[in-house]
Amino acid sequence: MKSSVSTREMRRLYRTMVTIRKFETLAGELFAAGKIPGFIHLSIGQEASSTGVCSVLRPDDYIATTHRGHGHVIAKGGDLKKMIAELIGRKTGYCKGKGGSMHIADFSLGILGANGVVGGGFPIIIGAGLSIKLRHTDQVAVCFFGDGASNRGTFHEAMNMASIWKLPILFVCENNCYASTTPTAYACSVNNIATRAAGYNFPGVTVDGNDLLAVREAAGRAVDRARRGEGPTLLENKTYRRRGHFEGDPQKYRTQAEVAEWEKNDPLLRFASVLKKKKLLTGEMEKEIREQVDCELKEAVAFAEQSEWPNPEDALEDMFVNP
Amino acid sequence: MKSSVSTREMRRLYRTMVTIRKFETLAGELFAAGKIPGFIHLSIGQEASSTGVCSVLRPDDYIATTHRGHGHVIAKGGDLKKMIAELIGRKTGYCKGKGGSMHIADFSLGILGANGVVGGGFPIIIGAGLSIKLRHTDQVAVCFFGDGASNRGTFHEAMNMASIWKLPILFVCENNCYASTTPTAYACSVNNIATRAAGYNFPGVTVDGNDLLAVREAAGRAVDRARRGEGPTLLENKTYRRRGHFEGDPQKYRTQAEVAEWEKNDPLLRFASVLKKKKLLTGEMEKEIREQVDCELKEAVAFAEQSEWPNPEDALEDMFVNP
Amino acid sequence: MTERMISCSAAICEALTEEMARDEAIFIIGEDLVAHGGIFGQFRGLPERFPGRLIDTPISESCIVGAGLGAALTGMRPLVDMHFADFVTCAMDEIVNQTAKIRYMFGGQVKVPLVIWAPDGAGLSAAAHHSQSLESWFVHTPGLKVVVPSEPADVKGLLKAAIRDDDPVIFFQHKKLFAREGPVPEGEHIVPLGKAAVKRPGGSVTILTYGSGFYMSMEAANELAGMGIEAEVIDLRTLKPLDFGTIADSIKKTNRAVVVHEACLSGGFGAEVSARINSELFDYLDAPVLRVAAKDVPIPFSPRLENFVLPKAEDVISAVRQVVYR
Amino acid sequence: MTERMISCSAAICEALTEEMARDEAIFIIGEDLVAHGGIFGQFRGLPERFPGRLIDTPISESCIVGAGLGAALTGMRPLVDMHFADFVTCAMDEIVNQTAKIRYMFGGQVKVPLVIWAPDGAGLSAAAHHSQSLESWFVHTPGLKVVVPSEPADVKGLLKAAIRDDDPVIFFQHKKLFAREGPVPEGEHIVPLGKAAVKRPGGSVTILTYGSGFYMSMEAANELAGMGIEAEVIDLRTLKPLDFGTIADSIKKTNRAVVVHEACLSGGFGAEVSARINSELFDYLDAPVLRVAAKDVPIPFSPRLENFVLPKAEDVISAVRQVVYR
Ligand SMILES: Cc1ncc(C[n+]2csc(CCOP(=O)(O)OP(=O)(O)O)c2C)c(N)n1
Ligand SMILES: Cc1ncc(C[n+]2csc(CCOP(=O)(O)OP(=O)(O)O)c2C)c(N)n1
Ligand SMILES: [Mg+2]
Ligand SMILES: [Mg+2]
Repeated sequence: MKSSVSTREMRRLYRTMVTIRKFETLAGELFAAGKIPGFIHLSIGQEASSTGVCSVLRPDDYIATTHRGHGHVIAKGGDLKKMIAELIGRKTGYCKGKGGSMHIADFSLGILGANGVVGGGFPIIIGAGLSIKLRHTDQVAVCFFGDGASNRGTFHEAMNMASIWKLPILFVCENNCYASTTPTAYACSVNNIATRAAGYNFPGVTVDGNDLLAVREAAGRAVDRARRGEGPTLLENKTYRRRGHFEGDPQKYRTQAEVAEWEKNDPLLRFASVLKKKKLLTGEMEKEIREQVDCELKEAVAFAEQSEWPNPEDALEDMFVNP
Repeated sequence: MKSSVSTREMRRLYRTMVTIRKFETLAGELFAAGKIPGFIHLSIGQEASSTGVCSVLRPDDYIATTHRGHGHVIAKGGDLKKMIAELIGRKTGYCKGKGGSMHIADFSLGILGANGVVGGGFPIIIGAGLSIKLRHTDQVAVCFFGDGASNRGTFHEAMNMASIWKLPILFVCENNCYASTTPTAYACSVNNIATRAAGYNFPGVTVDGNDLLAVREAAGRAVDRARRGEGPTLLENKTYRRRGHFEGDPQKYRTQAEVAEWEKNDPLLRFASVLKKKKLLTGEMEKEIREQVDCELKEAVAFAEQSEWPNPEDALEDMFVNP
Repeated sequence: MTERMISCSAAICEALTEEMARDEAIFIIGEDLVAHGGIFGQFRGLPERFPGRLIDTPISESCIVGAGLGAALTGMRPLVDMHFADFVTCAMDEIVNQTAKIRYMFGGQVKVPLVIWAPDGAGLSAAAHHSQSLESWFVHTPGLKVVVPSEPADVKGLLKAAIRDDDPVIFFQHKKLFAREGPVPEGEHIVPLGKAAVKRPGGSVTILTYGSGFYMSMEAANELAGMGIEAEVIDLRTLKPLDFGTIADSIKKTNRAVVVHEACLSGGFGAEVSARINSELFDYLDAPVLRVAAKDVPIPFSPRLENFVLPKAEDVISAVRQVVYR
Repeated sequence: MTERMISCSAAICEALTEEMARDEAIFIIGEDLVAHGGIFGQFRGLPERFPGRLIDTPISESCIVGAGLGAALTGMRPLVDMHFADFVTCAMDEIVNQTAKIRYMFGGQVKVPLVIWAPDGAGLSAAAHHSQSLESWFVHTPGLKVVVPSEPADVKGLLKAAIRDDDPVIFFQHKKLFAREGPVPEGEHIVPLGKAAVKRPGGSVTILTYGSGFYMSMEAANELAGMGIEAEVIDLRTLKPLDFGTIADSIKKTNRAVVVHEACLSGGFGAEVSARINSELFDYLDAPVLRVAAKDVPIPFSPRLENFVLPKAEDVISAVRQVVYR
């Protein structure tokens, strides 16, 4: 993976970030309008992490994601139509309406699934990494997780196993300062979660998670290392969750000033300004990208809303291959 | 806790080690003679760890121990009679015959129990530590565990929690080179398990676990720290399991030469020679200690063997305080 | 005692306020308790009223339960909040191999006054990881008491009893019922563990239920009354120890029974109830014991699917009509 | 096919040798497999025969199951060794919330060809943490198939079927039965999942059992025959999906049934079997369905206590005599 990025690629990255931002904003609106049942967790403010990491992956690489996983799915190439359809519970959704926001997967894209269990992805990614090794391919497996998840026992078991078997795994911690209402500084014994790699004898790297190119570069190095068979890396992207933990979160655990402060550190604005400085993005282009994305999302919503609901009896299907 | 040790205390320490060694040897013999049902795990070769750590504890301090826990129980003041009676399944045993070797506890001595689940002690010790804090006492809680246990998720959760709440806990890893058939060097991603403390922001210390005074000193410092409210320590005692994992273990995973090598590094011989050099122990005294211990153990066996078996219906008792 | 209409949430708070004021050894531990009074607001007001006695934790379920257990073994009386009942899976060893077995395994040396409080149940489109009803596993775990209240008064009375009990209690509460109101006595109101309640007398059939099943059973019973079928609705409240006496008295009168719960059918608690009725009351039965339960699939997300999977009053009605042969 | 007398352990090995030779995607993962061929020697010879395909792990049960699951999702066909069934508690989330639900939750996108192999059962004075029989929990977990063989031929045939199955199977084998011998066909011998076997025909009563319960049931049946009571012994073998057809055929003939298992009574699989019989075959029953099971306590250590807690042939005999009213 070269860290130099072509102009086209640069714009593609920006477009991905815009897509995620707009998707999440739309999801928030659909939720507020009562169109999305259950609860949803948005990743607004964290787009550089999902986009940067997935930008260095191949289609046949694996990712495991979380309850806050829309961005990862989009960055790995997920189909917006199927995503929205799933969010609103239609038969044409990724999981035929059985999963919802917290359970989206696309095995054809190597997306091994979002997870309703915090830290639930660690054990699964070990299996994916081991399978790559046993099948002698040069795929890579990425596990996204939050700062909160880094305190679950599964984190530790996975780090140790990945290390002793030198599995081609990239552990990506999206440290967004909170786990639900709980500040990372309270619940986590170290300032930088990447420090924990020291307990497993492989590299741990902390980067500015709102800096797309920094994330991309660090992820690129880790993925190269993994592909070369040199084992895992723990990458910590320092970022911030700008929306509530879930839509509707009263957020008494933080001030509006804190949120406003982080709004200034917006990963999209930051990358756009880099691009503009390098003259790779003009106001015109930006407008075009935004319009294209809006259009795509509009189509996706139209597709989803026109899709049929699952039949009640469909609930009995998809249990077993051989019932 | 002063690290200087009085003459009497020195001899007491030696006596404890002898007691553990002889108790374990006897247990092996009773097992071979078919008198102990089930399976037992002996700690021969690891006496400096149990003795050294418990020597700095007060009667009201807590310990959680493991499947290989006889030594810890003895060092914390356990009653040999009740131990043997439990091992051979009698009503007068510590647990009325319900527990056996793997489940000995003495709550009056702060022994919160051995555990059949590897890593099962970590969560419990957190509760003990938290309770100390909530009750504002200056007790300390010690969790003994093996190198193998250090790879369980519970290790990680406990280390993090102990750190963020600065709990008065001493985590004692008895790194005896194997977890059952599995070499530590294979299963554990770091050479020194104490390294892992770095991931939790508190001290990790590795000592020669067959050097009684080294263990005692390191444990003493950690316990003082904990009592002062400065939080946990991870202490790794490097030692060796000289017997099979369980009695009857075919031990194909190691050579006799390796075992023989470690026999030279015997913690009892080493401490005896220190004492002799300092003229604190004579051959005469040593003989006396051995005879005393033999006598005590003989009495314990007699007590146990003369004790009645539990009645079958006793199996229905001790379930609930309020059935 | 004065009764007022309050919600299940308010009943939790009232029980805990009274108990925590009474006994300093009680504390509450779990994720996200302080900022919002628990994720369902179920502990609202308590963090302010009892500073330092609600303890937020990292996301470390094994050690959350362990923290409660170890504290219970050393003189405290903790209540552990599981956040969602689904996450008992992340602390199963601590619940099953440690909490449940410690007293017995160690020959009765120690008591374990621990309450594990777990919000369970479906109906909120929360999908497969946030909707389960897992009480049956714990009925099959010797050493635990299992409580599943439905109405606010029982929530208060059983929670107080559970907290005062010296044995470990796992206490499930349906998360869709937090806002449900009912009359609740003020002050010292204790519902003893192990006692079922006949909540609607009737002579035609016995409906045995608990938790959310209670409400669908009452709805069904009211409708059945219109058909001249008088169902006796028994709210079991405590599943272990089970008040089989109350069950037997009713069935000896009605000679037929339907068991209703939200957990999925196979291996659910309805099986245990049915099996005991069969073996102990066979001669009194004029009809098979039927079970009304969720279908044997994980809980799906989309409302239509979820609704199809969950049991409903109409299922209770049709089961009852089958056993009364009408 | 030639049959020879071999042990349950040898049957495991034979099944795995044949399957691993046939399909490169199969591997075995767990603690302490290589040095001694598993802690019960159950995989003896396999590490040498299939180098690199038995993988020793750290003591990390969550990730051991996860390693199997993630590999199953990405093209492999793993068998995970749980070491002792008691430690499913340390991987309960991976088994219940992940393995069992993934196919369904994701709308059938993926198959999960994973076998979770777990040695269970008591009788060896191994005490409360090494003696449990936990199959009932998994029957109550939609998404899993549950297999509990007794005789060596079934061990071989069911293990081969489980490995070839594209769905997750949890496979319990009683650790006291590893040395038990029986006739086993050489080569391709498959016992399909979901089929019970009538192992002893009889007209007086139906005994429904599995695992270690099978042996006590046969012992009881032989003794009962001496009293002129001919028990039909059905080895259920697969608990989920359950072969209710075979159960029904037998009960329609005998009109009475006893369910026998080693797991403790309350909430055990016997409850499910009894409840289904009650609801579906009520009119055929001439006597209550009785359950023979362990008492509701953790397994105690001392042999006399353990022996008292576990069910025995004499308990089966007395239950049968009760239902045949003799
Ligand atoms: C095992 C488990 N415990 C608790 C929860 C409830 N829960 C869902 S998200 C969340 C916070 C997760 O924090 P983090 O890992 O930092 O991810 P973030 O939400 O910040 O992206 C919690 C506690 C859960 N889903 N799973
Ligand atoms: C959770 C769990 N997994 C596996 C086992 C089986 N087992 C018992 S002891 C042991 C090895 C433990 O190794 P270590 O922690 O190093 O302690 P040691 O035996 O060396 O003292 C294993 C795998 C168990 N008891 N509990
Ligand atoms: Mg976070
Ligand atoms: Mg060890």
